[in-house]
Amino acid sequence: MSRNIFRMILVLFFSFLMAGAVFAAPPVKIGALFSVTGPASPLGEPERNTAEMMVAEINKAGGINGRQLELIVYDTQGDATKAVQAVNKLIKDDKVVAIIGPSTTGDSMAIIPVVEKAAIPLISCAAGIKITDPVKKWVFKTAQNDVLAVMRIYKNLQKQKISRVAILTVSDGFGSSGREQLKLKAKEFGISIISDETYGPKDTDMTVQLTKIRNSNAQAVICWGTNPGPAIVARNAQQLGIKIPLYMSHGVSSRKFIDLAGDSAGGIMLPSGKVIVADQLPNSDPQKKALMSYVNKYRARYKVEGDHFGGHAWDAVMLLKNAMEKGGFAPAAIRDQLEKTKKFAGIGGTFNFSPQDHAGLNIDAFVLVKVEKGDWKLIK
Amino acid sequence: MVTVKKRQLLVFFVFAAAVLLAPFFLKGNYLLNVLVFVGINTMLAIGLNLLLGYAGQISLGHAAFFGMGAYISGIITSRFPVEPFLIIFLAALCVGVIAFIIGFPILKLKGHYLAMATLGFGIIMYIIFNETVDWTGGPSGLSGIPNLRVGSLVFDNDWNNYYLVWVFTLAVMLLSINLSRSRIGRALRAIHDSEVAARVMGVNARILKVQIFTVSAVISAVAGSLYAHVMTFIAPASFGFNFSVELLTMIVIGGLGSVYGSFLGAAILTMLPELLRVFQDLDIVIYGLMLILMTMYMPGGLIGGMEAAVRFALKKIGKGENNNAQA
Amino acid sequence: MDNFQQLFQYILTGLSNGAIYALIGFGFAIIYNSTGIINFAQGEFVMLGGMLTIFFLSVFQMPLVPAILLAIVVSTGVGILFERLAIRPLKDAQPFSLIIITIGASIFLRGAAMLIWGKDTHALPAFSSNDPLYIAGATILPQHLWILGVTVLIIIASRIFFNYSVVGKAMRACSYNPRAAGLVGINVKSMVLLSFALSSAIGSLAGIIIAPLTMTSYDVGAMLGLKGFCAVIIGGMSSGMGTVFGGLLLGLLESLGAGYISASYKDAIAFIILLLILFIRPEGLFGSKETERF
Amino acid sequence: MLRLENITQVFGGLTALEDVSFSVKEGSITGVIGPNGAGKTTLFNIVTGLYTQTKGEVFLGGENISFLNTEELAKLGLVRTFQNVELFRQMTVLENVMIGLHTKSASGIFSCAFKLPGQIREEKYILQKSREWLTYTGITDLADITAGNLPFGKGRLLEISRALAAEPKIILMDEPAAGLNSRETAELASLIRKIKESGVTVVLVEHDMDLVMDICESIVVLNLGKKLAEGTPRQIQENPAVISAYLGEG
Repeated sequence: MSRNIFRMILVLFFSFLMAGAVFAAPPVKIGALFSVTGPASPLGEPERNTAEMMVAEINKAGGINGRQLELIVYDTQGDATKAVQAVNKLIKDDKVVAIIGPSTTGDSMAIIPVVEKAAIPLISCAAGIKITDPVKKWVFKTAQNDVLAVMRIYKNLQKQKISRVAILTVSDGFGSSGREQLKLKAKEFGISIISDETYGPKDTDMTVQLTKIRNSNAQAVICWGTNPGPAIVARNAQQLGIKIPLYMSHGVSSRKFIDLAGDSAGGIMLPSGKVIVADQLPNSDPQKKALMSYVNKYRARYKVEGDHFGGHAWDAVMLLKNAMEKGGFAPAAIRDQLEKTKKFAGIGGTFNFSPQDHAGLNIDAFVLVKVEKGDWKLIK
Repeated sequence: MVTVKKRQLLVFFVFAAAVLLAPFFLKGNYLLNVLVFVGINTMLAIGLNLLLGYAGQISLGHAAFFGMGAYISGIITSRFPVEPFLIIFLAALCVGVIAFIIGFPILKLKGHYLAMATLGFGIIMYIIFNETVDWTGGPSGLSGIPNLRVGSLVFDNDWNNYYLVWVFTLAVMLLSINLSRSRIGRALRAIHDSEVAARVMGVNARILKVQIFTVSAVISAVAGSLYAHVMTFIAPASFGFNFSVELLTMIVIGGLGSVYGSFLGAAILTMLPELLRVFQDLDIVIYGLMLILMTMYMPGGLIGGMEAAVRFALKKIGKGENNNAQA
Repeated sequence: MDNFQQLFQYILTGLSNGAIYALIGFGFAIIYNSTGIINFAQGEFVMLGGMLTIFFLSVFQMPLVPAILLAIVVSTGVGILFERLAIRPLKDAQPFSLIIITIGASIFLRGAAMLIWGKDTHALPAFSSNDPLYIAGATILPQHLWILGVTVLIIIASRIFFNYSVVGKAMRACSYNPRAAGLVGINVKSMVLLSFALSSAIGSLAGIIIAPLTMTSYDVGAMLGLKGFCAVIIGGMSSGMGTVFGGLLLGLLESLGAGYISASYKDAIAFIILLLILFIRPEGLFGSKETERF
Repeated sequence: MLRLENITQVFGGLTALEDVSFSVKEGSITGVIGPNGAGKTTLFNIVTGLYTQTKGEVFLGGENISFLNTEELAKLGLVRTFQNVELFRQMTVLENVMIGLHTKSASGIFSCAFKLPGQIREEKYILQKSREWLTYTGITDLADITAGNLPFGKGRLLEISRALAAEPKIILMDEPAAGLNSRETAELASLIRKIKESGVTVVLVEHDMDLVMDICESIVVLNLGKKLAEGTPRQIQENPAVISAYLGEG
């Protein structure tokens, strides 16, 4: 009871402050950590671009409750040490009220102890399930848990009565997390993994692994990685004449994959955020509006297609915006508001946070898409 | 000679005092956190400098020893309740034994071949960190490493960690300065200049190189162990070839064969992202250019350049003091 | 499918990858043999070849062949610049300064490529058709034949060059004894320059012909460079044919290792072989033993 | 003191030394001479353990040292100097001589790093002894100069001082007079005599015939890898085979 009163006073205080000094108020600082360079740069770059775009847009529209935002972006280079240094600077030097990013699960895990201790809300853009499982007080995430993608594929396999699969995962954070979930969930869907192969993130030829898989009597192949590996896998599979269905992960759900894989991409299926098939969605889809706006704005500003990685940053910024509009700019208030977020239709899905769930998405966050005639096709 | 010794001691005590007092001026500042990492990197740079700067033996795989220290510490303490601090010595011991064994075949090689062999070793260790998922947590890292503690004192904030790391770093610095000023230090430099002549004078170059390689690996392992407990999270990306090159850059920029140079290089490179933030993605280019230009035009590193400047200034003033300030 | 077919596929894959390593390794060997330098930036020329070709293809809309030729010319120019600006000014350089400088150059080139062309991966169209060829049940792409063909061609050309042309012989003389070579009137400096030019040209050519298969991006050079390096060490620095055998052997061992032991440790296998060779026979499997000089 | 028996060295297909035997008397100065390519330096490299001979054995004071390492030989009291002067160029003159005392001290890495009392005592001893040796060869005033900056002649002296600091029983000098002017050569001659008088056996390879004839008590002549002659300076000067070898060389 007293807490509520306190919060009300706080809110009143802030609104008073802002009403009184719209022009004098310094901008609210938001921190962002993305791996703009380094091996995870295909994730970090669109994320940074999106975040910058969104903040600029919010400011242009008059800021939040009259206050401008200031986005401070640091590059983690995908290195835990640099991430920790950067997050410390954000918190202690820049005195940000909330942080979005990092791009990778590793970087997120590295900075979680720091933000937890400093009591600053963090909205991670990485997919690893362990970021919010178990739930940590100050940590939220926008990237769909990879387990949801796994379930989406497995459901489709079930429907086609396929039970023997081969998996081929990249040996980096993304792939190893996917591999773990693939193995974990297999039994639940009555699927047996009869071949478990990996490849290195810089490998340039996967024929050997695929030859092994071809000889393994599997009914489908699931490949888990980010560009360019899966494109090479697609080409090698075509070269080897592998006829069984090939599934990829949401790690390659961008235009780039089709460009790289060329005609060997045809027929490949993958779970994806809805962003790449935004225009094929029915108008009734709650996310459609957000998706179309993101896709159009991103293309207009950066001259390339936005992808779902950028979408994670979009969601993070918008979630923050909503929380700040409702609760003001104090870190604790932002956190509390974030946790109350319900039915927020973003790019990655419709978020419903709760004290028990800081990931907020369910399997509907993913759709299954197929490559047809050099473009994505939504499978219903 | 005596005065040189005394002056060295004085320099070290002034440095140590500055290090130990610094936190009082930086309370609550994020720089304190950066300085924790400067300490760890200084230790690593000194370790590599003993090998490269003194004995003249290159290593492109030193991040592996750092990683081994970190993983031994991290894996054991996150699974078993081990006596704190004991784990640091355990990690150092394990890595020391391994370094000693592989040191014999590796240090038989010279120059480019040595560089390649150490690089190969580093990559193999990186692959092991990455692929033994059940132990190391694989590419997404190992979390839940406990902080070190003594009684009720837990090293879980910048202030405590700063002192934890810097006590070790200062100890390593002092021991290295001692070593460099001893018969062993001279013998190492002799091997650097002319291995044949050193052997003719009775220096057992083979054993000595392996010994200093081991010492260097042990220092790296201690740094790794501290790093694991400070971070409470480790991932293979921090121990790859890139980091080995970063260490090399530290001592090239700071000063080969100089303890304070190691510190200077570590400090600069640790804070480099800060300094280069204005340039955004440009930092990798600047980093490469720095490596080339420093090697070409300032082989003594910044410390060498500063010493030369001081000597020049002293000469100008007319003191003309003879010094061979090589610490 | 039977086990023999599987084995045959591994061998075919191994050999075609091995040819790539050999070609890259060849660039290392040329510089090493005329200067004693191991150029850690060699992999970046492989990257430059691929990226430049794509750049000329997409930005200037050039046809494939002129784009390739121009890419080789530009990369060679970069190699020459590198030698003139960073290697030649050094006098009495110790091995580790050269190692550091070439590492610095590799970081610099990679960074510059990232700034200029961005971080995306690109694929070059295949030179000829993309339909796999079947050999005894195993498959291979026409591009693999291109790689094998170019490798063989380069070997033959370099044999002729080093054994029969005056300039080639002069380069070899420099590698044996630069001072003596200088005394008999060979311009050692231009030979060093030439070796950098040649090796960057071969490196970029390698980068171009593999780009349709492996794709290319600003950071593709590092690992390929290292593999090429393993190939030369295994085969022996001093022997041209040794490099080729070294590359093929490495490719084979890698693909058999990935096939029968573990794909996760494929790269580890390459480097363990590297270490073993360095420990047991540092002159390489096919190299001749040099007398150690004091 | 030093005895070589049937030393043969083959490099690839090339025989550098063939069946060379001779011995050096304790406390003597012995010269090894011969035209270029006669195998003199190779012989030194074999004796000092830098090369391993294809065949034959080397004895030092009755002990077979054929397969001992260079550094072990230094401990036994066998040191050498080099034709091209191998100094530790980045170290000071004093430090160079201090390296000479490496075999006279024993502190390991551990006691050096922790400055144990034994090490401090040893360090004092090394410093004091090194200064004495600089005085002995007369280059005390150069003590703090970096060795790489020394003029050639002084470098030669430093190399000898460093070798002497190891308190050897026998010292092998590879062309000590090469590159010296006549005054320096004369000084060198008297230094070598002084060394001999202190009880150290000296073996030198030298081209300067005047010097060799002046100071050596016994001379070994090598030609094309074989021993051509052995004897006192007078005997050698009168040996027809030696004369023809030298004349034949022009």
